[in-house]
Amino acid sequence: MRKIETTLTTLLRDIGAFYEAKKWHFLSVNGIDLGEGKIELQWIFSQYGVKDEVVIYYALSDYETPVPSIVTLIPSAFMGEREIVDMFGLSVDGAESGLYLDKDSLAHPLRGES
Amino acid sequence: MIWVWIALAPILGGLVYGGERVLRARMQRRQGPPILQPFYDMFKLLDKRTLIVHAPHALLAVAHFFVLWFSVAAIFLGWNLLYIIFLHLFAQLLLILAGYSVRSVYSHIGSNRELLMVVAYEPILILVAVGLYLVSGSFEVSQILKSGGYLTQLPLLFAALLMIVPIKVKKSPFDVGEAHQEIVGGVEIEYSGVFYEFLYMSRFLEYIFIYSFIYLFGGESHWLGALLVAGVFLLVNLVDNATARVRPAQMVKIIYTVAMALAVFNLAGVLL
Amino acid sequence: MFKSMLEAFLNLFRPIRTLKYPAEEIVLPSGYRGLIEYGIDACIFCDKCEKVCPPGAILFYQNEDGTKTYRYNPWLCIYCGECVRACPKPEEALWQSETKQLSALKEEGANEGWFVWEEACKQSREAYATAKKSAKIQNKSEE
Amino acid sequence: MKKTIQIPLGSQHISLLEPIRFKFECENEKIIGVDADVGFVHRGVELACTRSFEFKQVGYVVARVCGLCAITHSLSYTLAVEKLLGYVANDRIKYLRMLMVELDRIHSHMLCLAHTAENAGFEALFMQIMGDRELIMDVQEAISGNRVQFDYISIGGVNRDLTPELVAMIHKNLGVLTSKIDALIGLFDNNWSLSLKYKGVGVLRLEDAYTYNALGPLARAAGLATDVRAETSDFPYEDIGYKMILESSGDIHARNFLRLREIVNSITMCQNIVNNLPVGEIQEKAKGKPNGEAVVRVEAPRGELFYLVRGSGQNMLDRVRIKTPTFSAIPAMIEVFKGAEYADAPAILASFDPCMSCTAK
Repeated sequence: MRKIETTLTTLLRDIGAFYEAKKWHFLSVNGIDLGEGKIELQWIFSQYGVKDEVVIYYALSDYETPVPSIVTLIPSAFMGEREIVDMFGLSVDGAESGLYLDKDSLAHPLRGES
Repeated sequence: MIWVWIALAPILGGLVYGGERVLRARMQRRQGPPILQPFYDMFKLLDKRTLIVHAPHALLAVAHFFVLWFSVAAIFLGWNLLYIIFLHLFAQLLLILAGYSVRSVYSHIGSNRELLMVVAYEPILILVAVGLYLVSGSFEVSQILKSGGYLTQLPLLFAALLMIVPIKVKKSPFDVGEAHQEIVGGVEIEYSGVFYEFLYMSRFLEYIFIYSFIYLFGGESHWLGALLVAGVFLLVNLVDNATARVRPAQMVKIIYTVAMALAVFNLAGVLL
Repeated sequence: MFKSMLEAFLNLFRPIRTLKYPAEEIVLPSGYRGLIEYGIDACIFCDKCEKVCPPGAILFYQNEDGTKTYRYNPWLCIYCGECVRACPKPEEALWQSETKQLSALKEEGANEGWFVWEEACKQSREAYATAKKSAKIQNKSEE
Repeated sequence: MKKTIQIPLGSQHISLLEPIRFKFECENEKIIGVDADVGFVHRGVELACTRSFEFKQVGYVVARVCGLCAITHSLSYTLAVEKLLGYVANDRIKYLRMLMVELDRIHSHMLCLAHTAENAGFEALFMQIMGDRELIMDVQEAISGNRVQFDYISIGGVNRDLTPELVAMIHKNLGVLTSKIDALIGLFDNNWSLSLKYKGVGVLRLEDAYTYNALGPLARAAGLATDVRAETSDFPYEDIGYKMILESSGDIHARNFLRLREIVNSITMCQNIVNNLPVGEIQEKAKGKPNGEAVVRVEAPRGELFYLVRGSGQNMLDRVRIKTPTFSAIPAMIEVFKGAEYADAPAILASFDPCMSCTAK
């Protein structure tokens, strides 16, 4: 497992330079609540045919900052993005809410209790 | 006496249907329902609250049932075979109309498919009638049953008739009209309670209707007719348990290329 | 296709494979994970089973005299056996039998009754703790 | 007038075992647009894992995410926590865990095959496969003591050991199953109506598999060589005769065939495991509290299962991220549906082996 730090502003550039469809398998988008309104966002990749090669791009952010969408680079990322919209109440361009919760639900279950 | 049989026709069909369910269960090594299960189902349906979409929709099901019953009665009474086929077609059209009269997508697709089924099997039924006429010299069922030798003269036509039996009794590979996993029963979907029961019973009548065509091929010998019916019954169930459902377009294609060719070839042979 | 047809025909003469379940009992295999059973004589009331139980199906009621009462909800239990593995005296105090629990009846109060009991257990502990505390304070003040 | 009709498939539909809703935009019966809604059975397992249960209990909680692949869920979680505790299981534990996972794969694949047959309108085949599947269910029940929720794996080992009677039973049932699977391979290849229904239907092309990150049997049937069993070193899969199985055409037939061949491979693996079982303890103490972050990938029957566990040295974990196979397969699924006939949709859907209770967790 390798972890590479990035920021939300440079995310698209970083992943665009890194991702090749025939080499990397995009796993998922993940969010981890760090408490006090902070969140760690992760974009997780694994390599085809290589043992134990998992690469995690992560960025530290808060709940107000909109998250850029990587659907233009990786079309299958929309499911993961819709999930973090629901579970954390983030805003991701182009990702609708309502995957797991109701469309107009105000609850964001995985957000910290603060 | 014949009127008693006509009155009992749905019950007879129900027994055939129940027996078929048992047979199918045994072929799949299941316990299966008791043979009277269709009648238990009917009593259950009677207890249900009746919900209808709109009155014509419900009435069309009732009309479908009675017209079908009438056509089966016509067979029992020994009427003209062509009348019987067109009466049956009329019953089918009532059902298709019922399917189109509601807004459910499944019902519409079901009606589309019923139409395709009618298009597929109706020419074969007519050709069967023509074939029986060519051999016996009459379209009357009572006259047809008085002569014999159909099987020897019309073997390919009989094979063509065999191919459309699964369409009529809604069995694999041609159960496209019902297709539970795709369109959830097709035209039946918007019915409930008593009105569904009419559709349920008309299924029993379909059994009587199509198997009496098989019986006609026995001619004057009742034993041969009964044997044919039993054999076809077993064969249809065996095929049902050995095939998947084909697409509607494929069904029409298969019937038109294979069954139609068999029938026409046979008729040409008889004529020449 | 013809092979499947032959198979279907032969199936007519083979025994059926489905079970007549409600009419006939199912034969459970040996080693079936069944009810958790409790032997009060060997129990040392360490509460370990209560702590590890994932669904919280084992609860101890704290009596005022310091003893505890064991209570077990077979309908909440997931039969994982964690409690037996955690028990310092397995086979004597707590063990897993091979009997199957039947479904709960309404009178048995599998849900509502248990909620009441959960609440009672919680309160009994709090009451016991405060009683102990006040007794301590009293002891101290007496000294 | 509107040219298209909208056909819903689900949320309650005969061809689906679980609640998922597809809305097909159709021209006559040809599908041109798809919309999927998967969140009907969201239960908040991820939240429960971090708020309501201690890390030792979470293994039993995540097993309840799914009934069919319960064992892979508890295995992935247990592996992740063991990584955080710095504990490495001995070979016997590893082998026993692999045995259960492979048995699970066999029965899950058989369920999928049966379900695909049923959705293609072939009831008798459904009954036949489901009946044969009981052989494996019996073995699993005898090993773990329960039929569906095995609760076999716990942190630091497995809960039960194999006895000689069990070994004999495994050999007997797997032997019977091998002949049945051989017959099934012939049937799936030769049956006329099945080939009409399966061959060339629901094709996922290789480029699409790469673009939409297909995984598991779906990707391997399209020719994309990805299998977590070959991409992780948590288990010695090479030692017990694992082979990666690939098909190339990517249609329903290829997916069915791939599953059948994987079953054959899994049977061989199970036999090898039972024959070469190392000696050792089945339960060891894994002490400490989880601290740090660990990722675990396990090949579940439906594809890659991903767990990310983060703890901070306390009894409660900070985050348990579950990424289930079907969740990642949905973009590829939607792509396959476009251009297919509605009449084929149930069979295509079943051939993906979707697991909605996993997806919505």
